Amino acid sequence: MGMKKEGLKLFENGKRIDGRAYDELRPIKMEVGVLKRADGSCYLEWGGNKVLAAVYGPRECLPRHTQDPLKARINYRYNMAPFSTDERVRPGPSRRSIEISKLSKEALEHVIFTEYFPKTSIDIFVEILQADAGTRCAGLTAASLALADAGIPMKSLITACAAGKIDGKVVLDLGKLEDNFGEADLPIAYMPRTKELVYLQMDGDLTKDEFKEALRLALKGCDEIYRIQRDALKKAYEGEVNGR
Amino acid sequence: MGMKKEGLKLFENGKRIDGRAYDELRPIKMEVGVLKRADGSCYLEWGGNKVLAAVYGPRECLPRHTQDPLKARINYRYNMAPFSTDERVRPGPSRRSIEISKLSKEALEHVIFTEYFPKTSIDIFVEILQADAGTRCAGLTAASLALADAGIPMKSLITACAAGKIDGKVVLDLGKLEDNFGEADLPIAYMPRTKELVYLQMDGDLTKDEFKEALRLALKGCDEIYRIQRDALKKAYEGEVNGR
Amino acid sequence: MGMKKEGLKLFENGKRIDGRAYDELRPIKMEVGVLKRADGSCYLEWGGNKVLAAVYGPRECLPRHTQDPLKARINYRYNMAPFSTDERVRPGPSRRSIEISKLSKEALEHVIFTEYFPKTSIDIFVEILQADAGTRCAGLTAASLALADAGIPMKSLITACAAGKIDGKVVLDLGKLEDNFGEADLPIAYMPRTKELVYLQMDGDLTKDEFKEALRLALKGCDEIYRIQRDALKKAYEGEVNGR
Amino acid sequence: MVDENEIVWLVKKDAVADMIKNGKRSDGRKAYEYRPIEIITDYVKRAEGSAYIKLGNTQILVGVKMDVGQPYSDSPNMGTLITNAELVPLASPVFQPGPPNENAIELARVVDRGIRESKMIDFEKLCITEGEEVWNVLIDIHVLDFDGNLIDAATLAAVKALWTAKMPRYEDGKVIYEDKKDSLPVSKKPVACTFARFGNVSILDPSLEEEKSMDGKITITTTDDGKICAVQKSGITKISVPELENLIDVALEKGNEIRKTYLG
Amino acid sequence: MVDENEIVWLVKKDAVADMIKNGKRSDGRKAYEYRPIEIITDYVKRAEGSAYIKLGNTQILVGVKMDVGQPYSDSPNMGTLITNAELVPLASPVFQPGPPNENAIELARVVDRGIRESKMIDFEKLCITEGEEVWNVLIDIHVLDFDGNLIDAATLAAVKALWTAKMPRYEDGKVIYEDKKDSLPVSKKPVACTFARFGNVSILDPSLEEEKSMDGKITITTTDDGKICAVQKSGITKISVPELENLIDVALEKGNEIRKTYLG
Amino acid sequence: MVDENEIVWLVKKDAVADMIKNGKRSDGRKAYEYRPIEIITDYVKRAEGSAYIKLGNTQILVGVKMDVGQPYSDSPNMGTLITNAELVPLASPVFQPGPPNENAIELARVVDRGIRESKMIDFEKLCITEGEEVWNVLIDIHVLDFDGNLIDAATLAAVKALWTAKMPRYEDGKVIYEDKKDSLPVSKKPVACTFARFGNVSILDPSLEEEKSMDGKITITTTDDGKICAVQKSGITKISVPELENLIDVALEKGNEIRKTYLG
Repeated sequence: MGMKKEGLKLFENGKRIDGRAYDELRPIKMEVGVLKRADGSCYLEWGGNKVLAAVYGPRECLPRHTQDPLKARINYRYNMAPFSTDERVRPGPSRRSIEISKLSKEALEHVIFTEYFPKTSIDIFVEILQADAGTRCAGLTAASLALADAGIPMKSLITACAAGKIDGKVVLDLGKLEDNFGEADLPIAYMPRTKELVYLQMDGDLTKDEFKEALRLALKGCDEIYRIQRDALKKAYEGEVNGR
Repeated sequence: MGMKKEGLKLFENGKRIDGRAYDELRPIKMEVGVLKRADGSCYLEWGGNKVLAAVYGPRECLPRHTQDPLKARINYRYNMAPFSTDERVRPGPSRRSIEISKLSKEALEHVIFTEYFPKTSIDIFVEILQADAGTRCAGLTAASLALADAGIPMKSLITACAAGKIDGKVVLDLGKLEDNFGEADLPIAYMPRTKELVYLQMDGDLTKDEFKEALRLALKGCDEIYRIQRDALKKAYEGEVNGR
Repeated sequence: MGMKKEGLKLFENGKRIDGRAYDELRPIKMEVGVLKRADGSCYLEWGGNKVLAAVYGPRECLPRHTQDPLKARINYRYNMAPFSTDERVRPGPSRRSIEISKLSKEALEHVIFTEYFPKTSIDIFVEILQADAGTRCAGLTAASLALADAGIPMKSLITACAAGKIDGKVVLDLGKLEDNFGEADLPIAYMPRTKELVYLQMDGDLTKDEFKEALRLALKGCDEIYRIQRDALKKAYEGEVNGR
Repeated sequence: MVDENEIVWLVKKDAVADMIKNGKRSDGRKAYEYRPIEIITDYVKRAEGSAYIKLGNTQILVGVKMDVGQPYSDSPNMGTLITNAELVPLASPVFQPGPPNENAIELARVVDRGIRESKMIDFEKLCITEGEEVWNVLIDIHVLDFDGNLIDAATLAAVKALWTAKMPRYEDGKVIYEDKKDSLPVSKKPVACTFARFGNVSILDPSLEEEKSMDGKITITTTDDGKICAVQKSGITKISVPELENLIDVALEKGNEIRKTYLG
Repeated sequence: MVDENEIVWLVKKDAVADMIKNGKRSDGRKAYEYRPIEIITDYVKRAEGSAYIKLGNTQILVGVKMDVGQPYSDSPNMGTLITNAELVPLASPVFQPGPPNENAIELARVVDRGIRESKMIDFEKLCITEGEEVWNVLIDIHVLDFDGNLIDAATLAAVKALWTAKMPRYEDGKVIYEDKKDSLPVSKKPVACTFARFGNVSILDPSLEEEKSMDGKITITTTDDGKICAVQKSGITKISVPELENLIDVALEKGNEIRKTYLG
Repeated sequence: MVDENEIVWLVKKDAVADMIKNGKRSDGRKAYEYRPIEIITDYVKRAEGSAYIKLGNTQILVGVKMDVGQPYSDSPNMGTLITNAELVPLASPVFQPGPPNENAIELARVVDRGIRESKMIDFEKLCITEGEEVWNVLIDIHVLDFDGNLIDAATLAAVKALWTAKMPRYEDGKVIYEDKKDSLPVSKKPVACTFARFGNVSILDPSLEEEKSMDGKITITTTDDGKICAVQKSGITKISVPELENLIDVALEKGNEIRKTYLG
């Protein structure tokens, strides 16, 4: 948020800079089971984002003193590949990636039946191979599918999406330019059935009404993405049934 | 030690740059029991120094392989808050703070009855919130009171003070300017009853006679500070008795 | 490899820049048992290289979870002293030293009877005190003698030496200038009896025939160095017998 | 191993949660009531600005330091802001020495976001020479005694420290810390309100005891002009849209109270 | 403790090794046969060059980034090359988060050496102002799925990424990543061939199963003009001179095949 | 767990201490007697100065390197000094690889303080261009065999290395290490004397066996002109003022002897 844009129009004649309507998502596709070594995996493209999620576990939690005797320990590592952005990303965790990992882990911990697997860890790794805006939502959406692919029992899938504000207008799913020069960003994740939020952040500058409108749009985005998630799982399941 | 001062007079007409006599301490005040979470604590102001000391323990020493089966392990962490000096201090231990912590720990280990608490650790944390000169002595003096406040049995309190040399004159308790441009500094800590030294460092340039004079002054300073320490404990004890 | 040399002749009139013939080693000397604390040690000079190797073990492998229940764990730490080169070397492992340590460890693991000492570690430390070219070969040659000095049972000693290419000519044992401006370097280590290679790296630019010639020269160098190794051990053994 | 202490704790945790779900807090506060607040500014003279805050038994010292450095290449005419939090082991038996862990990082980032996104600092006025030299503002959050709700306390102290800070002089490539005069170019007063979540019940300003029993928490930072500038959900909790909208109303109202009383 | 799993594994390991010593591979390949290879270039748009490779079930993404910095003082008129490998824990149950370990470092250095020593990059053409500004080429090897023989796959992908990379523009002290046009100054196509060793038997392109059973391995990197530019023995194996010379012949031949098929 | 070895060790420790309290040392030395000393200068040619020292069975190599950098802002016309000690695991079974621990840091700092506070180096003469370029002097203490009393041995070797060092040439922004000629601007010869403490008994130059049994130690560094430039108490010991004054007398006397014999 907050860079000066000097004359750049992000919203003009009812259209956004990439031609989308205010409530339109970027193109999204997902595929599960793309990695051989991982217990579950998902590849996701969302606009210019390319994201890979893998799940290992439940497996013995090591070192032992980190085990929880009553439930599985969830680890989540959001990581940007060095070549995923214009300026090369230094390998290793940053303050930003540590925060995203913490909040994403907590969102998933809410839906995983961790009490079924005491003393184990369930390790979720998300690699951002190419970054547009919205990588935390893309990562969490992919991670949720990778968990399903790994057969980890969950109360619910999780679906994530953001809304934001550009040129004073609340819109769905900010792209990279919109994110750089926009006025607000509201990434959320929800549980599709109850529409309760399990991930929630916001930064920028929103009135209460704008906030409500942004929430409404983000939830609408989640609804669409949830359909794509179900289709990806269905496709994988059919593949499996057909002996692929 | 050793910065060039170019014309600055540190000692003139029997007075120091802040108006003190050669054998005069800066104003000192102390209060124990200032923190809720710690087992013992002390807040100390000494000239421009503001120091907070906390004690946790005896508590189980972790990780286990660091336990001593015959006595308590003493840990001491001297730390400068980032905003405690003009140039911001980078968080985390420096070579200087590691050395001060080691020597301070050893001074306290001499007086704590560590053999009463095998397999435990007694953890002493000293935060320099605002630094003038003499923070290691201020920290050790406060730590000693925090230990008493925590009820840790000790052979003796410890009292620390420094003497130094400015403009060729041996004086008590250097201030910041005096420390920057002075010629020697001799921080010590002693056990009040026996006047034996348990902390001792010196750097600078002293003849044997100057060294003896500096020692004498530092011991005199310790005597005064010891009185203030006792008053602070007495006040806290009375408070306790009166049900504060 | 690969620096531009601009007019510098490395090989002229059948002689190299330091006067050596193409198949001539730099002067080498070795002495074992030079350190008191280590279980085995060796000091080696090779041209301008000064190298010290020490062996500790077999000793309990700590932390315990790193123990191998079936054999000894071999550790090898190649380290350059900060003052060993013109530009001061930053203390601590570099990517280069980590790679050299790994390959050297594997070479020695091939000859040590590790299965005799389960759950232990055998720790080999190599300090490059002064670096000319060829420090990895010098270190490995010295380490092999230090192991013998420590009485660690081995299938075979190991002897290391390099050949290289300068001004299009394949030569033995590159010196510093030759290494900086040369065209290829082939460090190897062998087991003297079978002449099988246990260490092998190459970088540069060699035709197949040049590669064969370089191998032949390096093996010849190893033969000479092996004689010096045996003499050093003999001398130490005689010293011991004579009660030194 | 589930040891006895842990079982005792699980029982206690449930008791605290049950009480709160029944509308009661162990210290008698109402659901949306802050503990007593005490603030001392200019606590540390070497800092350009500083504020000590006591919120219930939570004690924090925030210092603002300034130095001069290069701007980021994508904002060559703007000063910079870095916010750092140290959970030093003096403040709690569970804080460990070492680099900031995920909790310290989250604390620093939520405080930073509230300040940055409120646009309370006019970063363009912190430019000395475009593309070359700008002022860096460094906020350090030093927790002294940890009794819950660090985010609200640290945000309030940081905003107070920024409002009372004095800039050092910059001359001949050197920062003259001995000579501080001008105020920082600040407007706005962002206030963070943190709600602990127990099931579907929310309470403002959780104490440590409450934080140990809660599912998670939600922080909403608002500004003087009735806007929301930062939100953060943390911990293993969910929230419905109506309840979130309710908390926003509370945060806007409580934010105004805090602003009037402590940032007036 | 030697647990049961370990004993099972030791038995399996011996079985794999015995089979290979008898001239058979579990996936039916010949001794000197590569698994199927699939390459996609320009996989990542933000990188100056990139190549995704699938070698059997091993998947790697290599990205080439460029920026501008100072040259080394002993080669003031040359650009620089840095090669880094991350064995991210997504790619294998045994990879750990954290800084590169000795295996990741060796991987990066062997790939780097093959590229550097082949002289495929004309570093003099990457000089902008002698002694002051040169292009840095940064190769990042990002392993996605680990099923053996990372060196050959990463070298091939890195060479492909360098050949297809486009340099950004450099103007007024800034790299303009939005505008990439010129190719890198590259010639030559180094190819790495890695042989796993089982006793005195060598097989090309080991799978993970084979790597877990092998004694060690030998990598030979060759160039178009029939030269050898890098060799590396790794693991606890020995080799005789005649067998090494044999592997060099194989590497030269296989290198030409790979070059023709994938780098043509 | 108190294992058997530990009990054996505690018994032995007491025996050593008892003997020393009775005025005897296991190697027959007098209380204030050094072990034999052997020094070789210019041991390492790549260093600007170096000295190998053997003190009893303690062996240390000290190297002095120089390069050019920026001065500190509070002393723009002075060169700088950095002293570093590495307790490499080659030198003792108890030294661990890794960054310097508190013992290595204390060793480096006590040696540094002795050299710095004696004013033996004229830092103003190490200024090249005020405020911009000055010489950095880097002293590296590399312990090779650890048999006690590192401080005295390292100080002596460091002073010797500084006195025999030759400065490289500096030309066109480059340090020419191939061409060294001028001596460093040094005067004075600080000498450190370390006394091990057993109860109220002090002995000079403790061996490793003695260090393992001692309560603590006191180092006193003196200069040619009979002054004291550094003192450090280390370990869990106390000392009375009269005993301290006695040790200062011994240190002044022994310092002169060492200076005459080894720094003459």
